[in-house]
Amino acid sequence: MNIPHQDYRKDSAENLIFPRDDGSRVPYAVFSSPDIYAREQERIFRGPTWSFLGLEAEIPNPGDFKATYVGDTPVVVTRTEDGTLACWVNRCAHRGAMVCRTPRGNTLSHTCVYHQWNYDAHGNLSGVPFSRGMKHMKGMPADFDPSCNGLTKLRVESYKGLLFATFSATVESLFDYIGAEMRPWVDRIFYKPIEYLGCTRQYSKSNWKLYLENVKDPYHASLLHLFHSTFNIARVGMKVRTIADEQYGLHSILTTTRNEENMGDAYKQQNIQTYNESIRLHDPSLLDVRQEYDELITNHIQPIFPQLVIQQIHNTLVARQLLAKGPNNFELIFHYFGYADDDPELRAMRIKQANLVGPSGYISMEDTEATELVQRGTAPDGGRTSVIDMARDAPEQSDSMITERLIRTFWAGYRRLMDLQGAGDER
Amino acid sequence: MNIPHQDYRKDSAENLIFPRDDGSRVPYAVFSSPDIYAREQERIFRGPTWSFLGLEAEIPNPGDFKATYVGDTPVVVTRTEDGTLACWVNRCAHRGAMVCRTPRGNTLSHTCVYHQWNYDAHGNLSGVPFSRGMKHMKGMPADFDPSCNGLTKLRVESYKGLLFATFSATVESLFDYIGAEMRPWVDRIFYKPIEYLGCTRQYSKSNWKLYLENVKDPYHASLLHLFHSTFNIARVGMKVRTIADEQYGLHSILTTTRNEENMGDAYKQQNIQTYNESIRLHDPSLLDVRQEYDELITNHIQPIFPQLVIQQIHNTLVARQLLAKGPNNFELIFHYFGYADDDPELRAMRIKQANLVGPSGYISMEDTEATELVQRGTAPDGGRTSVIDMARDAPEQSDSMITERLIRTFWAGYRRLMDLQGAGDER
Amino acid sequence: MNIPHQDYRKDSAENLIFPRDDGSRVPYAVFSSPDIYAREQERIFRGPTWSFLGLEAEIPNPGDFKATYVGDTPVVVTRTEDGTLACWVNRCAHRGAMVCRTPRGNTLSHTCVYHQWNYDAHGNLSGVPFSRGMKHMKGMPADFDPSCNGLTKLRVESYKGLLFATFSATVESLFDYIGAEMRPWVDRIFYKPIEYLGCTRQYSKSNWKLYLENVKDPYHASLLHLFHSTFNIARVGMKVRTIADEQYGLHSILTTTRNEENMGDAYKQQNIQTYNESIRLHDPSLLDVRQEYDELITNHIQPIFPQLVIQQIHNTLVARQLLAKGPNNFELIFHYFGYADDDPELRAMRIKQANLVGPSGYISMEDTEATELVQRGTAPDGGRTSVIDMARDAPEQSDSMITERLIRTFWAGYRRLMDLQGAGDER
Amino acid sequence: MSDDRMQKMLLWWEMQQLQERYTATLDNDRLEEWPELFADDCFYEIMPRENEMAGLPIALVRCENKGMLRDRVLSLREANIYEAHVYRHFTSGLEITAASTAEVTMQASYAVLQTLQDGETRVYQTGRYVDRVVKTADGWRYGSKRAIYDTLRVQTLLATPV
Amino acid sequence: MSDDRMQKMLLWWEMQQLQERYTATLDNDRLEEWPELFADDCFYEIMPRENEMAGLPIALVRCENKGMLRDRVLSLREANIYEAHVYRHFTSGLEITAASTAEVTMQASYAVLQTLQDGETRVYQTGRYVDRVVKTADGWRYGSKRAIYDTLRVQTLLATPV
Amino acid sequence: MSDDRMQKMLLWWEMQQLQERYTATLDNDRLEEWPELFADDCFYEIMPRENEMAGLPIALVRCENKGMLRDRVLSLREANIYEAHVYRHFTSGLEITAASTAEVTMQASYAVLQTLQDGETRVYQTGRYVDRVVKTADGWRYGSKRAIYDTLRVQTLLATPV
Ligand code: FES
Ligand code: FES
Ligand code: FES
Ligand SMILES: [Fe+3]
Ligand SMILES: [Fe+3]
Ligand SMILES: [Fe+3]
Repeated sequence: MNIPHQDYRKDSAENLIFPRDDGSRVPYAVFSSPDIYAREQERIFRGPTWSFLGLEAEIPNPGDFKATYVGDTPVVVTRTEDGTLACWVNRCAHRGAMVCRTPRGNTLSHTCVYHQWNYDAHGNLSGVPFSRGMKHMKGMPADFDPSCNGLTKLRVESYKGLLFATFSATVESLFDYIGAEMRPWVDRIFYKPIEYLGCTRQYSKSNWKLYLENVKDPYHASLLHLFHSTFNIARVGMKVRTIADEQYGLHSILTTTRNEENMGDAYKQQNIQTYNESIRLHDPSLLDVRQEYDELITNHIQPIFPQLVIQQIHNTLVARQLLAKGPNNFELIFHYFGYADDDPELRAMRIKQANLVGPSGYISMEDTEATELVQRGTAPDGGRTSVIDMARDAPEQSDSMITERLIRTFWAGYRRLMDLQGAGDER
Repeated sequence: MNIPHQDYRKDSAENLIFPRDDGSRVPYAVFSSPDIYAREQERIFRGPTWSFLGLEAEIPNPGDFKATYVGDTPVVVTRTEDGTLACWVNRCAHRGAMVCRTPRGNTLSHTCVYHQWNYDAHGNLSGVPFSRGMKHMKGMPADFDPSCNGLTKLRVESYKGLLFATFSATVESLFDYIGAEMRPWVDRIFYKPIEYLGCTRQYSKSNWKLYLENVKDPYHASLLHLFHSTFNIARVGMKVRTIADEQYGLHSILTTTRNEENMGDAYKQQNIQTYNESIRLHDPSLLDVRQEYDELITNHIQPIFPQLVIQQIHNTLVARQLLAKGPNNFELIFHYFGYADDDPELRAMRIKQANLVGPSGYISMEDTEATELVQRGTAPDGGRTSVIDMARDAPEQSDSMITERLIRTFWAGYRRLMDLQGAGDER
Repeated sequence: MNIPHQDYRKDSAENLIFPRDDGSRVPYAVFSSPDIYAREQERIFRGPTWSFLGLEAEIPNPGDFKATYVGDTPVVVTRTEDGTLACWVNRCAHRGAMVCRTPRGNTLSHTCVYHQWNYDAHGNLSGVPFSRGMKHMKGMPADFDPSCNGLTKLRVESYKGLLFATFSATVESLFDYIGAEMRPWVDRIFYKPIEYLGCTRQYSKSNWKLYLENVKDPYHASLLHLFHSTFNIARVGMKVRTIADEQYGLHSILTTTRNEENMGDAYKQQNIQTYNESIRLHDPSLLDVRQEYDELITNHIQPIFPQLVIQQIHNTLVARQLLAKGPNNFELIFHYFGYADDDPELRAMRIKQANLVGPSGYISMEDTEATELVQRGTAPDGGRTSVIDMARDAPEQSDSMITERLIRTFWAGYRRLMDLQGAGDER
Repeated sequence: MSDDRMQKMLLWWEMQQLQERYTATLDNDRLEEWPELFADDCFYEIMPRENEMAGLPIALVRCENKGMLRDRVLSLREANIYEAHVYRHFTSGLEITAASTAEVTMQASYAVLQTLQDGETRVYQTGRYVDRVVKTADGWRYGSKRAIYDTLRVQTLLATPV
Repeated sequence: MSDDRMQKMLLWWEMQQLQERYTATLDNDRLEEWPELFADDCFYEIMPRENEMAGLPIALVRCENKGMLRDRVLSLREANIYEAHVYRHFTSGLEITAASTAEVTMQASYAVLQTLQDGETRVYQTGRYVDRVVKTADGWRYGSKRAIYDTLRVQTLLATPV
Repeated sequence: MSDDRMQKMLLWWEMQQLQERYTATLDNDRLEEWPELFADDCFYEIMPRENEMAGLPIALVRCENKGMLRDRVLSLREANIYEAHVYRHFTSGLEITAASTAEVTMQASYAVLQTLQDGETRVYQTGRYVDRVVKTADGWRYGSKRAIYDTLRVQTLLATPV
């Protein structure tokens, strides 16, 4: 035992220390401490962030609604009678019952089943049975003001059809929250009307931030996901791009673009996976790609902190919603879409390529396996830290796949937002 | 976010505040905080209260016993050789094993399986194998006094065949605990010998006090339970009575009595449920009622805090036992009974009318659905409060179904018993 | 309620008191308090103890490995290329994933699936993909030292083929840890090469220390396990031997040896189990015993704290591994073995006699039933204590089956190791 | 092959088919067809094992005639409030305990797995069906069906028949 | 006995045997045989119930031909990383919804219990199979098999077909 | 219809009936009948999958003859202490791997759901039965039955045979 061992059960937020300010050492307790999780609800999900809720295309018509979560608070997002959006906490103002009891539906009038208090789509209280009493029986008291007893409303905004909400009265607009660095990449995908194609859901026994690490990690791509290399799918050398947003450092974009250089040899040199040359796909049409955008980007992975990951892989388009479910679990909801003007063949390609991604995706199923392995490895020893060093000497290098810079940037930003101790305090 | 938001994870009993002394605002943390739950075990279930255990009719003969709970402590109630009652904690005095391993049975001698320490029905230690040793082998030490090493005994009393126990040496007699206001209503049901007809059990993912709120809430009856209105069952106007006990305010009685006035119109005016006139029961005999008592009470719902709810609905008679199972769950055991002198037809009516109540009851199944909706709605935000205002301006009005007065009285009493902060401390 | 009742939810290690220094009164909170459990991880499993991992016979060849636990930390024990043993924490030095993903296997090279960091059998970091970058892309930083970033290593030692590991740099050698009193008894069983015959696993909803109490408790044997007495299997009087180690008091040995005196009458005198003389085994060959050792010991039960129990019952030989799984559960893994030179008939006898022990054993299945009864009985009332008094007046009597001396010695040692309050502090 | 064996197999198959149809009806939310699997004169109940063992009469659900079966369905569809869910029934150990040309008595083990709105599936109930099957003009129908359940703790509520 | 009843029983039995063989193939890790239970021209998908209900096309797994079935198996065996596990399938409520000499359509409830490396067994998924079975030279084979699953929350990942 | 198909179906049915009877016997606590489902010369064991895979001989329960089966039952009834419980067995994927007029070998998946005194039902064990069935004067009986279980972590204890 050469490495000094921190008192690993004192996992309170106060005791937690990030030993380096660059985000390259993360105390494992952030992945399992209930105290950290509670603080995240306050400082992140109820703090100055915008949480992704879904796609406007899921609720196109007045009255359409969807029940989902901001952190662990149940909320409903809905389209009102005039087509505007509304979002409110799914908890009756009376005695606290969940008002909306189905994941999706259409109504402009939401009635709590317990005592039938009724709310309009905006979350305003519009009816309280027997509020004025009946005959000799008294109703609600004189000082009861329905306008103060609506559902708890959240600010809701849409950017290019992506729905977000916030509890914060002070956070900047969604436009500014996404920020100048990230917006062009959101625009790249959401540049024309989309068609919602369905969703799949995955539940992982691991902390939600492990999934964010994963989508900021180009280093793992070819090492964990062996589909391409196993099937000898020639991947011409990829040009990589990694950008974090300037303001928070919590959003990021990672792209890989085809170019002419062959990377296959690089793998062999590293000895990381030997090809079995005889294995070939029976139906390689799964990997057909139709070029849709100017730049031939095959992977576009863009987390918008804390609840969204925009993904384009080949012709699959997905908005992944990441929901924390206590410190030890997360739920991931894949919202698949195409464009409204897709021709039938392109639409069919997207449906077929869904085999590549999601809970059973050929090149994605390993991600939750990995995050669960980290959860199990780290939970018993919260005082130890990860070692996030790849390309630490080259903090500005943004065209490398061999880097953990986005992860370091993420943890530095997370520590600030959460107001946790850094190296200065420790040393 | 207009409503100020309390720090919702600091759910310790010390931080909890009831912002009004009248019980009309309850911080949601009381429904999910582990610290509150632990305090309830001390201050309520091990404090100055009597907890309901079951019916004498379940253990009519010497040696009959029943294993159940006072709060989360397992206890056994039994009839001794001379017909008196005894109740003891189901934990061996030796090394702590549960002694009684079946929910019901008959014996006057209880033997722990681990080392066969033996207890009589009173819980006295009557045998310790090898206590005097054997040959050269020593047995129990000289200072071991069997009379000090019996099972932990509870005070047990019966009132009209209802069995209660308490850990408290100081609480008044059961007779006084039930109190002058409540006793006549207990007497109304338990005025002659009963026949035990069986039980059903229900487990709900919600806090036990949500169920007590529910049985003190005439306001929800016609709004949550739609069986009568859906089937156009003419319910002649009901006279309502709500009474809380004077001493604690934690027990209560709620009755509805048939009178001549038709309430159907009132519903329609409130727009709360439109009748589909074509829906009728194929077999309306389920709703036949035989008048058994002077006053034609169709609903008698009487919680005796903390573990009992006496119920008469039409001709069904039930003693419901409410068992807290951690902060987030409760078990509800319905003990159905009739009278020993029921004629066969009346007995058959009770058996048939059991369809109305219990875990599958036509007019009751919604209650646990509602309490679970509240649990899920309130758990993420323990600092928020409910708004329990119906008829708050008419605190003395005891003949109204449109009221939450019993619930307010309950919370005011609960706060005192639990010694939690009230408005005075906060402001 | 004669016995004063401690505040039963304040189960923190600081509040816990052992009211007697002789170990005869144990506060029940040690069996369910999360705080105690966390302290055990620090003071016991990461402290100055050696934890049993398995048998050398499970990993005979270079590269053979087995994944298991020290306390709740996942570790791997393996045989290196030169036949020596190694043990390391199963958590990648990079970002914390479990490296080894199967319970058993053979390899001299362990690769983490996440980014393919590679370790040799000793746990040294032997490869980091792209560590030197590729083309323009930077790799690991200049200050990254692979020799400081291996897997966390444990000290590992074998005694007579039994594998142990420790996190402690200061604890004495395994030889001395087992100690002079215990070694002869380990030697008695492991005196020649063994053959590993397989394992079974049992999961119990009870605290791990309840199992240690059980294997230090000759008093329960004939009282809980009724197989012999039920089937009128004449058990000639047994000579008993109980020895605890001098240094810690946490290890112990319990033997029973056949002699000529008949104990059957003693049972009858105690009235603890009346024989039904008509019940006989159809196939009594199950109980055939072949004498293997000089002394005709039929039961040899030897816990080596904290994770091992060596067992010989008739001709069955088992090394039981005890794994704590949180405060409320343990896993027990029975490693069955014989001797490498067993003749076929003896080997067949061992396989057949496995019916006697393990999760379905005729004379053992009751043990987890008992520990679970204790868990359920004690969890609601952590402030109460057990009464461990049998033969308390005869602390030196080591030839008695009617004694709890080994249990008292255990608790006294446990309290010291855990640094918990004793009587002196209290009084 | 012996005609007797064949007859026995056919009878078994017809009983098995009735059970399978029962399962399919409930699992695919065709509740309105459910009463039609019963004879006109029929009995249905869901009985806790503990009451059955103790000879106590109270059931969770008790339908004394076909009208009451239909009323259950109608009430579920129109009046009662409960969380939307899916059941999957599994039966095993079918034993024909008596058989004539007009009536068969049988029993079987059953399990019901339930999925709620959160998308998780749990074991909801196990128990034993004790059935009397009668020949009607429409084929074999339940004259009496009793579901005697082991899972005494009913989770939340029981709305849909098992 | 009527020949018609017997024919029906035989058809039922053949369908049942195909389902049983399907179960045995997957439960005993004979994945390479799994595509052989399908006709040459075939379709297989694992579809969330919510998408099915909403008429949305996205599936968890979608194989549009036999090559794609084989590719799934090959990828599982050679490329993908997931925790080793055992499945146990149970089916019930088999209903033959249409039948000709060349083709049968049917549906059934299913449950999959999964055991992972920790040695604990959990309900992994329930749902409904909707199958089209065709007569081939090798006997009855699936022309189309759709597993429409209730358990919308896929635990961790779904690697092996259900 | 071909007589061969019919013979196959009959054989399948007889094997299926034996499995169903086995289930019914254990699920309805008729343990004393359980040894009678075995031939006089018989073998029964409950074997962890990991030992089976590794070729290791230790079983959880191992009865080498009918007397040992009876002793298990007797010990459960008279000597052993364990929590009262109910089992429900479900089998699927029955495969007949070899058949003669005197002996059949087969295997099937199984699941056992268990309900304890708290009234909750849990998945207790899944696994695979590997059976040898022999023709006796009393009909088909198990010559050998092996339950190779996936659920390596036996919860609390295993008292009643599976
Ligand atoms: S809780 Fe919603 S209306 Fe009462
Ligand atoms: S624990 Fe009860 S006799 Fe020992
Ligand atoms: S976590 Fe192990 S290689 Fe990255
Ligand atoms: Fe990935
Ligand atoms: Fe109600
Ligand atoms: Fe023992």
